[in-house]
Amino acid sequence: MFLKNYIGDIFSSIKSLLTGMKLTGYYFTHLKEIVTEEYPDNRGTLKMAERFRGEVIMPHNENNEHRCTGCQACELACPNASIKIVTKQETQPDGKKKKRIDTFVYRLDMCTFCNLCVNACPSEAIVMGQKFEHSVYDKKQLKKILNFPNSKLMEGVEE
Amino acid sequence: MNAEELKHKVTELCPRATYDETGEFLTTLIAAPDLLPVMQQLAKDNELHFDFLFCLTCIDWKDHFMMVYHLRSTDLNHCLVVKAKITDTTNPEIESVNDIWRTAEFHEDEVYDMFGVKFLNHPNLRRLFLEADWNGFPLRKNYTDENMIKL
Amino acid sequence: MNTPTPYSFASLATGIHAWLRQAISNDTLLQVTEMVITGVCLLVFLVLLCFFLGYMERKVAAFMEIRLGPNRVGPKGSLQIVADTLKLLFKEGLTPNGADKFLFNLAPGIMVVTSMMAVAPIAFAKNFQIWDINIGVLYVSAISSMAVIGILMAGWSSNNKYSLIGAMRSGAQIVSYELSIGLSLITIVILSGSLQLSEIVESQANGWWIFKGHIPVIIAFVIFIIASTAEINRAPFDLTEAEQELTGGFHTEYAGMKFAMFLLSEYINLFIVSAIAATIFLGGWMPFHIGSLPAFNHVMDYIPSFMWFFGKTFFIVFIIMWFRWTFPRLRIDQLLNLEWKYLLPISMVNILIVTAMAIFGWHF
Amino acid sequence: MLLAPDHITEEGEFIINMGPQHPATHGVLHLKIWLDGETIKKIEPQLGYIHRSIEKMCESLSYRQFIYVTSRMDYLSAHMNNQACALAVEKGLQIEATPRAQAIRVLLGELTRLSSHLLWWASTGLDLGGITPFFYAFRERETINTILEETCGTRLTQNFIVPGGVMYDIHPDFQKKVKDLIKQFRANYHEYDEILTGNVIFQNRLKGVGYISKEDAISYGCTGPTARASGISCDIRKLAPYDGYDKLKFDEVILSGGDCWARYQVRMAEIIQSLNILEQLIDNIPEGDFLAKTKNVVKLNKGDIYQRVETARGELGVYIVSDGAATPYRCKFRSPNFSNLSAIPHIAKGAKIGDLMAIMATVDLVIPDIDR
Repeated sequence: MFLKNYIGDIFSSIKSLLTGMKLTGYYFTHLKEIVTEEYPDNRGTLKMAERFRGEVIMPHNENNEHRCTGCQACELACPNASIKIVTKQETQPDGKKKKRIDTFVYRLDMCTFCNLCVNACPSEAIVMGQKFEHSVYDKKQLKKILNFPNSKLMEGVEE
Repeated sequence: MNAEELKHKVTELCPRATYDETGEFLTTLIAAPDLLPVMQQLAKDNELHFDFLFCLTCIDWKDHFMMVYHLRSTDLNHCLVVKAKITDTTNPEIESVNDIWRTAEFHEDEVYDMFGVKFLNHPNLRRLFLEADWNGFPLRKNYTDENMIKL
Repeated sequence: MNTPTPYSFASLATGIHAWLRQAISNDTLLQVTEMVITGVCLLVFLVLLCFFLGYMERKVAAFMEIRLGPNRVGPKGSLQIVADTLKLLFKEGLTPNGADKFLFNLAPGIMVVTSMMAVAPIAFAKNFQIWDINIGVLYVSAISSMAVIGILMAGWSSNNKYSLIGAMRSGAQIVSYELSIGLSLITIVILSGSLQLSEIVESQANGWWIFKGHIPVIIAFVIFIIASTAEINRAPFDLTEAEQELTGGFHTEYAGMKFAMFLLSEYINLFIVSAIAATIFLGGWMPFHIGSLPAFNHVMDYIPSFMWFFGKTFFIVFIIMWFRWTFPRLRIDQLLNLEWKYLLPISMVNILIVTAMAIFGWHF
Repeated sequence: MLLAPDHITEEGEFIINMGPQHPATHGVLHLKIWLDGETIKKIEPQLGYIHRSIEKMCESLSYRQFIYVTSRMDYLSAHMNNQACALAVEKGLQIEATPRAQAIRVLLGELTRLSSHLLWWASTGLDLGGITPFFYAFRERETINTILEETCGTRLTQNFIVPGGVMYDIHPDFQKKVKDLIKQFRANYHEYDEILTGNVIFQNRLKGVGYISKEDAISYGCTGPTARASGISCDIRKLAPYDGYDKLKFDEVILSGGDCWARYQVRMAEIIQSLNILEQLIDNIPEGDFLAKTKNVVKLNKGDIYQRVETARGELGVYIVSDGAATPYRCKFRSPNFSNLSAIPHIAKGAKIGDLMAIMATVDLVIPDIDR
C-alpha cells in the first residue's frame, strides 16, 4: 500500500510538472502570441484613449482665443494646489473694465490627474491632454503657463 | 439583536451608559474607567458575543479625547459602537483592550502614535508609523510642524 | 568508423603540435606552450559560450513568457550580454565593511576555477579532448562538488546574514545531491565498464545508452538531470540564491566583475552538466544511428561530430532552462525530502537493476 | 526601534531585517525577524516607511476632494476605495447614486477586483520563485487596464467616482470590450491551473503552511479572502450590500482550511465570481443619468458616518466625523491590510523563511494601505 502511494505520488507529480512544461513549451513554439509592445518604436501608431489624463491643457482656437473666464473654480477644486490663476483688469472696447486671466499657472509636478479641475470648469476651458511623455531635465520646466501669449477670451463664453 | 434589545442588554452591563441612535449603528457612551469590564462582558456574553473589533480609533475634540470602538458579532451579526471619553488632554490614558481582541494591539499603537493616548497594560506600546523620537502627535488638532503646508 | 571526417579537429591539433615541435626543441617548454595555448583557447571558448548561454537563456525565458526578450543591442539583441558584461566591468567592485576581504575576493575565483577545471576531460568532438583521463567520470564529479567551497566562502565572508543562510543551504543541498548524481553516473559506468569518458562514448557506437539501457537508464537520466539542476543551483532548486527570500543568497554583497564571475561559473556549470549528460547518456559526439537503415546512418555520419556533441548538449541545456522558466521554487526541507526520500532510494534500486542487466547482458 | 539589550536575542537566535528594500515585501514593509536557523521565532513589523498621513490630509480637503487621496491607499483597489468614500458622503447627504451610476460603479469595481486578484496571482507565483506566471496574468490584466483607461482615463488610480454618481458615462466600446475580456479570460483560465494551481511544487509550498484558526482570524480582525479562507463569513457585499450588490447573484466563497492553500483557492474562486457579476450586469446597465444632482459645496450634518466596502483585500471602513463644516473633522480609514498584517506575526510563528513568502503572498498585503 505504501509502495503504491509512493509510486502514485511520483507519477502524479511528474504529470503535473509536465502539464506546466507543456504550456511554456506551447508559448515557446508559438511566437505570434507575444504581447510585447515595442514602445519607443511604435510612437507613430500609439494612440492613447480619448479620455486619457496626461496633462491639463487649455485649447485655443485659430484666432488665439481660449474659453477661460478666470473664475478660479478649478483652482478651488484642485486638491493639491497645482493650479494658480493670476487675473488682471482689462478695459473692454465699450469702456467697461472686466476681469481677465493674466496667467494660468499649472504645475505638472504637483498634479495627480484627478480630473477635478476639468469637472469643475463651468466653461470647458481646460481639458485633459493625451501627451504622456513629460520627463524633463529640470523640474522648473514642469511649471507651465497654459494660456498662450496675447491670447484672448472667446466671444460669448462669459454669459 | 436589534437596537432596542442591545440597548437593554448594555444597560444591564453598564447602567451609566448613554445612547445615541442617529447613526447607522447603536452608539453607546461609557466612562473611561468602566471601559475594560464592559468590553470584557460585551465580548464574553453569549447573547451579545461581540467577537470582532473592526475599527478602533480616537477623535480629538480639543477639550477631550473620544475613543471609538466599532464592534460586531460574527455569528449573531449585530454591531455596536462604544465610545469612551478621556477628559485628561495633557496625559490621556485608557485601559488597553488587546486581551479581548488581538487586533487592538496594532490599532492602539496607531492611536498612541497619532494622538498620544497611553494604553495601560499594552504589551508593546510604540510609535508605529513615526520615528520613536518624533515630537508631538500629528492627528491632534493643536499639532503644528514647521514643514506643514496650508493649502 | 575510423576514417577521419573533413571537419575533424584531431588533424588540426596534430598539425599545430607538429608545427610547434619544429619551432621548439625543448620538451618541457613545448608542453608549457601547448598548455598555455589550450588554456587561452579554453578561456576564450568558455567566455564566448557564456555569452551565448546568457543570450539563449534570455531568449528562452522571453519566449516562454510571451515577451520579445533582448532586441535592441546588436542583431536581434545578440550583443545585449556583451553590453551587460561591459557594464559589469566598469562597475565598482564593492567590498562590504566588516567582510573578510581575502576570502571575499577569493570566492569568485574559486567558483570559476573549479567550474573550468571540470571542462578538461570532456570530449568535444571525435578525438578532440583536452585530457583523456582514465577516471574521467570520477574526476568530474569530484571537481564539481568543490564548487560548494566557493559558495560557502562567499556566503561566510560577506558578513551578511542572508548570504550566510544561502551558503548554509547550499552546503546541505550540494552534499545531498552529490549522491544521486554519483549513483546515476554509476549506472552507465556499470554498463560500459569504464570510467574513461572517451571509452564511454566509444561504447555507444552501436546505440546511445539511453536507447540501449531500457527503462533503468532513462530513470537514471531523469535523476541525473534533476540532481544536476540542484547541484548547479538553478531554479527550481536555486535556494542558495532564492531572490524572493534571501535577496540573492550567497552573492548578495557582490557587485561588478566579482558578481559577473559567479554568473560565469553558473553558466560554465550549466554547460558541464549538460555536456556530461550528453556524453554519458546520449552518446557524446556519436551520431544517431538506426540499426537497419544504412543509408540513413550514412547521412548521419556526414554531420560533423562536434555538431552532434553541441546539439545534444544544448538540447539538455534547453531542458534545464525550460525547468527554470516553468516551475516555482521548492522549500529547503522539501528539497532535502526530494533527495533523501525519492531520488536516493530510486537510484539505489535502479543500480541493482542495472547491475543485474549488466551481468545477464539484458541490454542491447 | 530600540529595544533593551536583553530583549534582543536569546542563545542561538539571530535577527534579520526583511525590508524595507526586499524583493518579496512588495513595497516598503520592514519585518524584523527573530530566527533560529531557518525557523521564525518572532516577527515585529516596523511600519511607516510610506506613511503620508492621509487621515490628516483629509481633514483639510473638501468632501469632493478627499475621495481622490484614497486611491493612493490600496492602489490596487483604488476604485473601491473611492466608492467607499463616495458612499459615505452620500450617506451623510442622504442621497443615493442613480441606478446607472450604481451599475457602472459595480462594473468598474469588479474589473478592479479582477485586476487586483490577477496581480496577486502573478506576484504569488513570483514570490514562490515562478517567474513565468507573472506574464500570463499581466496579459489579462493589461486588457482590463485598457478598458479602465478608456472609460476612466487612468489605469490604476482612477478617481472616477464623485458623490452622487460617476464622473462620466461609460465609453461606447465599454460593453463590447468587457464581453471580449470575459471571453478571453474564460478561454485562458485553464492556463492558470496548468502552470501554477496544479503544479505539485506550488501545492506543496502552500498546503498546510501558515494556518490561522477561525477564532484567531476573528480576534486579529482579519477580513477579506484571508478571513474567508478560515471560515468566516465577512463579505460586505453580502453583509451590508451597497450600490445594488443585493440584486446580483454571486456566491461568497468560504473555505475552512485556514492555510495558504485555502487563501489561494478563495481568491481563485473570487476571480470566477467577479466574472459572473460582470456577465450579469454588462447587458443590464439601466438607462438614465449617471450623476445625481448634488450641491456644489458638499456639507454634511454633524455626526458620525461609517461606511464599509469590500475591497479586493477585505473590509475597508471609512469613518467620517463631521462638525458641519465643508471638510471632515476627523477621517479614519479602517484598512483591511492593517489588520491582516497584525495577524502575520501570529501566522508565521514557527514557519520557515520560505514559508513566510508564501504567507505574505497569500495574505496579499499592499503596504501603502497599511501606512496610509
